[in-house]
Amino acid sequence: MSQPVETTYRECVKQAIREAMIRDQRVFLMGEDVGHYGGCYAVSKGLLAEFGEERIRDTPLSENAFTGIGIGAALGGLRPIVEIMTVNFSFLALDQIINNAATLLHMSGGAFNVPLVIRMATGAGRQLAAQHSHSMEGWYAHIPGLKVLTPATLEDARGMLWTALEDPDPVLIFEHVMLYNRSGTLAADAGPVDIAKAAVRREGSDVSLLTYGGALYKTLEAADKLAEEGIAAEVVDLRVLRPLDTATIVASVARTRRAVVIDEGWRSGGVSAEIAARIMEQAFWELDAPVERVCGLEVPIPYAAHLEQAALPQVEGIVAAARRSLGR
Amino acid sequence: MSQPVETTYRECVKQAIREAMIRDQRVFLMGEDVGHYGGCYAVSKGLLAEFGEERIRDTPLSENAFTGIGIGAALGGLRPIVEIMTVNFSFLALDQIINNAATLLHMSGGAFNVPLVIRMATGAGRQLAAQHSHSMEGWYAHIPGLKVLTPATLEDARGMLWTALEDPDPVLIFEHVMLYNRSGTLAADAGPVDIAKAAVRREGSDVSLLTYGGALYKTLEAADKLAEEGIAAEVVDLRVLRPLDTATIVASVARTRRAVVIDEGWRSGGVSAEIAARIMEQAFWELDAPVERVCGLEVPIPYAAHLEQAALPQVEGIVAAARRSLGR
Amino acid sequence: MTDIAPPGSPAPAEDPRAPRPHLSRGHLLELLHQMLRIRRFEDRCAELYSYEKIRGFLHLYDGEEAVAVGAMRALAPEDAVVATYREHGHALARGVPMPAVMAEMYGKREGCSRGRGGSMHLFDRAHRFYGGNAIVGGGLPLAAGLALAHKMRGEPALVACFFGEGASAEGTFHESLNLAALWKLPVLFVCENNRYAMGTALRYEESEPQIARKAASYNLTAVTVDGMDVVAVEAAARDAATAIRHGDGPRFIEAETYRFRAHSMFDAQLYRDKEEVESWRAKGPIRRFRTWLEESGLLHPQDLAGIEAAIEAEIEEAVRFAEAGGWEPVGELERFVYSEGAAAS
Amino acid sequence: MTDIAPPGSPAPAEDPRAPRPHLSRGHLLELLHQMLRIRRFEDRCAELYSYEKIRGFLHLYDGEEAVAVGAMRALAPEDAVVATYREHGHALARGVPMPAVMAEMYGKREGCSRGRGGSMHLFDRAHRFYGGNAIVGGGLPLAAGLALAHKMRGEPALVACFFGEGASAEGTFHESLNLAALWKLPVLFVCENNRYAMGTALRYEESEPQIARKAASYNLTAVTVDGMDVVAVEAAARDAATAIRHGDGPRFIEAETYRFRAHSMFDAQLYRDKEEVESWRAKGPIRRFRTWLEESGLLHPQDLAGIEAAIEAEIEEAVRFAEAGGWEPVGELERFVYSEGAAAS
Ligand SMILES: Cc1ncc(C[n+]2csc(CCOP(=O)(O)OP(=O)(O)O)c2C)c(N)n1
Ligand SMILES: Cc1ncc(C[n+]2csc(CCOP(=O)(O)OP(=O)(O)O)c2C)c(N)n1
Ligand SMILES: [Mg+2]
Ligand SMILES: [Mg+2]
Repeated sequence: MSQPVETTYRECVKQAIREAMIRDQRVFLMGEDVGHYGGCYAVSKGLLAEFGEERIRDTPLSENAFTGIGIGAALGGLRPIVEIMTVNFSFLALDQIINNAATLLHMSGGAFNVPLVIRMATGAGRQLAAQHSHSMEGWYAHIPGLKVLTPATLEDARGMLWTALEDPDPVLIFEHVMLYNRSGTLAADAGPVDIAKAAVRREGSDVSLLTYGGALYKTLEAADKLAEEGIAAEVVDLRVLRPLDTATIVASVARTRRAVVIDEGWRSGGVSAEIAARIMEQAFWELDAPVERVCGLEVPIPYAAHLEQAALPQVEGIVAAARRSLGR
Repeated sequence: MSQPVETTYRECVKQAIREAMIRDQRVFLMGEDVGHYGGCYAVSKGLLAEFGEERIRDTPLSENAFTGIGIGAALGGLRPIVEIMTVNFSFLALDQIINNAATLLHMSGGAFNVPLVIRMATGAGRQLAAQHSHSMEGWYAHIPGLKVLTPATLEDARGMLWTALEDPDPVLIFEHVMLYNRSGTLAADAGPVDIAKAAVRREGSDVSLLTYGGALYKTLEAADKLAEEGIAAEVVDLRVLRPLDTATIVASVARTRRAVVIDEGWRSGGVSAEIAARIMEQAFWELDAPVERVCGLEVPIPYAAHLEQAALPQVEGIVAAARRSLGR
Repeated sequence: MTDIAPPGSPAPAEDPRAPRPHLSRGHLLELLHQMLRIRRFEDRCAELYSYEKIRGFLHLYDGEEAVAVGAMRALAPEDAVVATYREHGHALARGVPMPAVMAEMYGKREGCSRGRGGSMHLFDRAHRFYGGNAIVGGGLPLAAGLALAHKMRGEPALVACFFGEGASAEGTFHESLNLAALWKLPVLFVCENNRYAMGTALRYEESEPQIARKAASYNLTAVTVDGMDVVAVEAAARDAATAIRHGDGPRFIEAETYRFRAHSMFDAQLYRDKEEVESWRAKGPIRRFRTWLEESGLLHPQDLAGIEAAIEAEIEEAVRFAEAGGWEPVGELERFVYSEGAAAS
Repeated sequence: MTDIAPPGSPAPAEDPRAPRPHLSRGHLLELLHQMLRIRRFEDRCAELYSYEKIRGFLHLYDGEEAVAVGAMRALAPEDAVVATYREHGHALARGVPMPAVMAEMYGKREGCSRGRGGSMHLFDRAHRFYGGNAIVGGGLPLAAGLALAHKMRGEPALVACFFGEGASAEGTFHESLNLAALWKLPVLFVCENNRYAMGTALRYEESEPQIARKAASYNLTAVTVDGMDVVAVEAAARDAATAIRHGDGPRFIEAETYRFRAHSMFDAQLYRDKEEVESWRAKGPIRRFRTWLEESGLLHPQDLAGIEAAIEAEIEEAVRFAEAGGWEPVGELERFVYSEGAAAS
C-alpha cells in the first residue's frame, strides 16, 4: 500500500470515474449537468475538459430515455455510467430500470446481459424537502436482477465503481449526499474493492449494529457512546444491499446475540425489515432479544431543519435501541 | 343481509364501480381501454354505454400523465378512479404516485389532500411473462402517504372501492389477475367494508398463516391439508398492506406461537419481511419458532407454465413451511 | 382610463373576443410594483440565506419577473396556478401573502406549508396555488387534471401552469400537452424559456429549440412572446385566457427570458460567460419597463419612492412575521402523512 | 435485373445517394414469400393456441406484414432490431430461425429465449434481435442507446426500431426522438400506425393523428408511407437507411396499416365495425401484392405453389422442433437473474 493522501468522498468518486474513463474506452458518463455544469454535487467537475462532450455527455431532462439509452448502449458494447441527480428523480426512470435493465437477461434466456452502472445521490440532511431527500436504496434492493451498492467510506467511494463496471449486470450505486464533503486519508493507489461482502467496521461482543451509507458514521458515534457505558458494540457496514451478505450479518449476530438495524430509509418494508427477517430465519435460536430497528420516520422528508433531523435516525436513538436490546 | 346471489370477482369490481358512479357524480373512471374496449380484463364492459365518454374515459398510452391528471382532478374536487392495466406499467407513473400523490398533503402542510383511487391488476398465473406478471403491492406498501388494499374475496372486491373513494387520501387497490373469474355468492345488497383491519378467514390454534390477495386460496387449501394431518392452522387475510393491521397479526401469533407468511411477491424486502420484523418486535417472546416465509422466487416471472408455477408459492410449499414451524 | 401601448408590446390581441388590456397608469404602475416586489423580496431572501435563516435550495427568479407578473394579471381568483421550484415570483404575483411565504422560507409553522415545504414547495389553498413542485415537469399533469375537474364540473376556471424550457424535454410535457389538446382542457401553459436548464444550454436540450413550435405540434395554439416585456406577456396571457374561457382548449405561451443569477444559490456558472449575462441584464424586465415609464412621463420619482417604500414595509413585516413565528413541534411531524381523522400507518 | 415499379410505389427515392431498389423478379417473389411465411406461421400459431400449445398473450401481425418485410430488406446483418410484443413478423423477417421462434411460443428450452419469454419476448443475439418488448414505448430508448453505441464505437450499423402509433403517446417516444435527433443517432424509427391501440382509436389517442408530422417536430426527416404496400415500405426504408448511414441522424417512417384481427387472441372488437375491417382487408398487403404480381405476369401458379410448399415445410419442421423440444428444468429457473459467474442474490 502506497502513501496515504488526504482526500474527500467527492474526490474519490471523481477519481474513480476518471480512472475508469482512462482505463476503458467503452466507459462514458451520461446524465443531467454532468458536463458543462460540473455535476450537481460537483462530482464531475473538470471531466468535460479532460474527456470531451462525447464521453462526458450532458443529457436533457429525460430520465426514462437516458437511462434506457444507457441500457441500450450497454447492450451495444459500451460501459455507461448513468448519473441520476437524486433518487427521487429515478422514479421517472423506473420503468427502464425494472422492466428492462433488471429483466432483460432472464427474459431473453441469457442472451442479453446489461453491463450498466447507475449512480445517484440519496438521503436527507440538506433541507431539500420531500422531492429530493429520500433513501430508496433499500427499496431498489427488492428487485431481482439489480445489484445495489452503498459506499460509505472513501475506500468504497473510490473502489466500488471499478468493480461495478466489470460486473456483467446492472449495478446501482447510491451516494449519500451528506458524505460528499467527508474527508480522510486513502492510499494514493487505492483500487477496486469487492462488491459482495459486508464489512465489520468495529468489533464488539455485546450487540451488533447493522447499517450502511450515511448512517454508518452516526452508528460509529453511537458505538463510541456505548463503549463509555461499557457496552461493546460491533458495527457492520452492509456495503451491498443486494445481494445482502447474510453470512456476515448472521455471524456477527451469532456472536453478540443482539442486533440493531439502523437505516435512514422508511421502516415498513425497508432494508431493516429484510435483515430482521433473515436474522429471524437464520439465527433465531441465538437471539437473546428481538432485533431492534432505528429507521427514518415514515413521513416525506420535511424542509425545516429540526423536523428533518427528527425524521432521521440519530445517535441518541441508536444508543437507546442498543440499550433496549441489552435490557438496560 | 339480503338474499345471496351468484357472482364473480370481476362482476363485483364492476358493480362497485357502477354504484360509485351512480352514487356520486364526482366519480369517474379513467385509463387505457376502460371504455370502448371494455377494460383489458373486461371489468368495465358496458359502463361506457351507461355513463358516456366523459365519465368512462379512455386515455392514450400515457401512464405518468393520466395518473397525474387523476391527482389534479382529485385536487380539483373530483373522485377519480384511475385504472392502470397491469402493475408493471405503473412504474411509468411512479413519479406521480410517489412524488405527488403520496407527498402533497404533507409537503403542503395539510393544505392539499388527494382523494384518488388507483386500481391495477397484479400477479402471475396467466403466462404473461416478465413485463406483465409481478406482485408489487408489498413494494408500494413501503411508501408513506399511500394506502394499499388487496381485496381477495368477493365481498372485498365489492366493498373496498366504496370505502376507498370516501378516503381523503390516495388509495391503491390491487386486483389479482387470477381472481377475476372466481365465483361465489354475495348478498345482493353488499355494501362498503372497512379498509383498516385484517380478517381471520379460518380459525386455528397451531400456526398462523398470514397472507393476502391471490395467495389466500392456496393458503386456505394448505390449511385444509394441514387439518388432515391434525394441524389447526389459522388463516389471516391481511386485506390492507398499508397501514398493516399489526394488532390482528400479533394477536393471532400470540395464540398460535408460530407463523408462516405467504406472499406471491419477491421475498427480499417484501411484505413477508415486514411482517416477520413486526412479529419479532411485538411477539418475540411468544414465538416458539422463527417466522417462515413462502414467497415468489426472486426471478422475473417466466413464460413457460411449469417455470411460472415454480416461481410462485404453492400449496405444498405452504404446508411444508407450516410443518417446519411446528418442528415436524 | 387611457390605453397605452408600450414599446415592444405585441400587435393587438389576435383574438377579437379578448378584451384589450386596460393599460391605465395605475395598471402600469401596479405591474412595476409587482415586479419590484418580487425582486426586493428575493434580494432579501438571498441575504437571509447568507445568514442561514433560509436553507436548502433557493432558486431566484431574477430576470424573469415579467413572466409571472404579466401572466398572473390574466387570471381570475377562481383560476388555479401550478408552478415550479422557482416559484416565489408566482406565489407573490398570485397574491399568496408575503409573510406566509417568508415564514415558509424560514421553515416556520406559520409558513404557507407549515415549514414542511420551504422555498420549493409553497402552497396556498385560499389562492388556489397548487405549488411549488421540485420534480421538473411534475406539475404539468396536475395542471391538466385540475383543468379536467373544472371542465367536468362545468366551472369556467382555467389553470395556469408554469415550467421551464428544460421541462419540455420530459415525457410528461409530451403526455400532458397531448391530453390537454385531445380533451380540450382549460390550461394555460406558460413555458419560461430562460435558455438554460441548470447548466445545460438550450442547444444541448432540444432538437427543436423553439418551444412554441414543439407545442404547436400537438395541435394547439402556441405563441412566443418577449418574456422581458411585462405588457407583452400580459397581453398574450389575456388573449390566451379569453380563448381558453371560450372553450377552445389549452393555449401555450413561450416566454423568452433569462435567469440573471445562479441556478440555485451557488453555481460556478461555468456554462455561460459574463458578457452573455450582461447583455441580457441590459434587457432586464424591470430596468426596461421602468425606463420606459419614466421616459413616457408615467412614472414620477415620488411614485417610485412610494412603491419602494411600500415594498420595503411589506418585506419588513414579512421578515418580522417569520422571525416571530414558531417551530412546528416535533410531535406534529407525523401529521399530514394522512388526512386528519383517516387511519394512519 | 430489371427495375420494376409496382403500382402505388412511391416516387423514386428522394435521396440521390440511395441505391434504387433492385426490384428483380426474384426480389419481388422473395417479398411475397416473406409475407406469406409470416402469415402462415401465425395462422398456425393461432391454431396451436386453440390447442393450448401456446399460451399467454399472442398478438398477431395479420395485415401488417408489409411493414416488417419491407423495412427489414433495408438492413444489413450488422444492424440491430428492436421490436414490440407483436413481433413474430419482425423476428421472422429478420431471419431469426423459425424453429427457435416456434419453440419459444411453446415455452420450450430450445426456444430463442429458453422458454422464459414467450410470444412477446423473442430475442436472438446472432441476428441482433433485441426483443420483443411488452412495455409499450419501452423499446425506443433501447434503440437509441444501441445507436449511441454504434456511433461512439464508429460502427456504421443502424438500429431499426418498430412500435405502434399508440406508443407515440408515451413520454418515451418524446424523450427518445428528441435525444436521437439531438445526438444524430443512427436510428430508423418505424411507426406501425394501425389506427388502434388495443381498442382505442387514433382519434382518442393523439391530438395530432399524423404521427410523421409529430415526429417531424423533433427536427428529423419523417415520411408517411402506405404500409400495405411492401415495395413502398422497402423503398422508404432504403432511402432512410442510406441517409442514416451517411450520418444524417435518425429517420422516421410512419407506415399506415391495419390490424385485421383481434388485438391479442381474444377481444370482442366492440371498438370497430366489421365493414371497416372488411374494407381494409380488401387492401391487404399480401392479397394486393399477389394480385399485382399475377396480373403483371411475374407470379406463375407454380411459383406460388413452390412458395407455399416451402413455407409449409418450414412450419412443419418448426412445429416438429418445438414439439420435440424439452422443458427447461425447474432447477434452472434461477439462472440468468444474474450472469453466470457473477454473484447471485
Ligand atoms: C425530474 C427532475 N430531474 C432533474 C431535476 C434537477 N433540476 C432541478 S431544476 C433543473 C433544471 C430545470 O430547467 P428548466 O425547466 O429550464 O427550469 P429553470 O430552472 O431554468 O427555471 C434540474 C435539472 C429535478 N428537479 N427534477
Ligand atoms: C406501458 C404499457 N401500457 C399499456 C400496455 C397494454 N397494451 C399492450 S398493447 C397496447 C396497445 C398498443 O398500441 P400500439 O402502440 O398502437 O401497438 P399495436 O398493438 O397497435 O401494434 C396496450 C395499451 C403495455 N403493454 N404497456
Ligand atoms: Mg430553463
Ligand atoms: Mg396500433
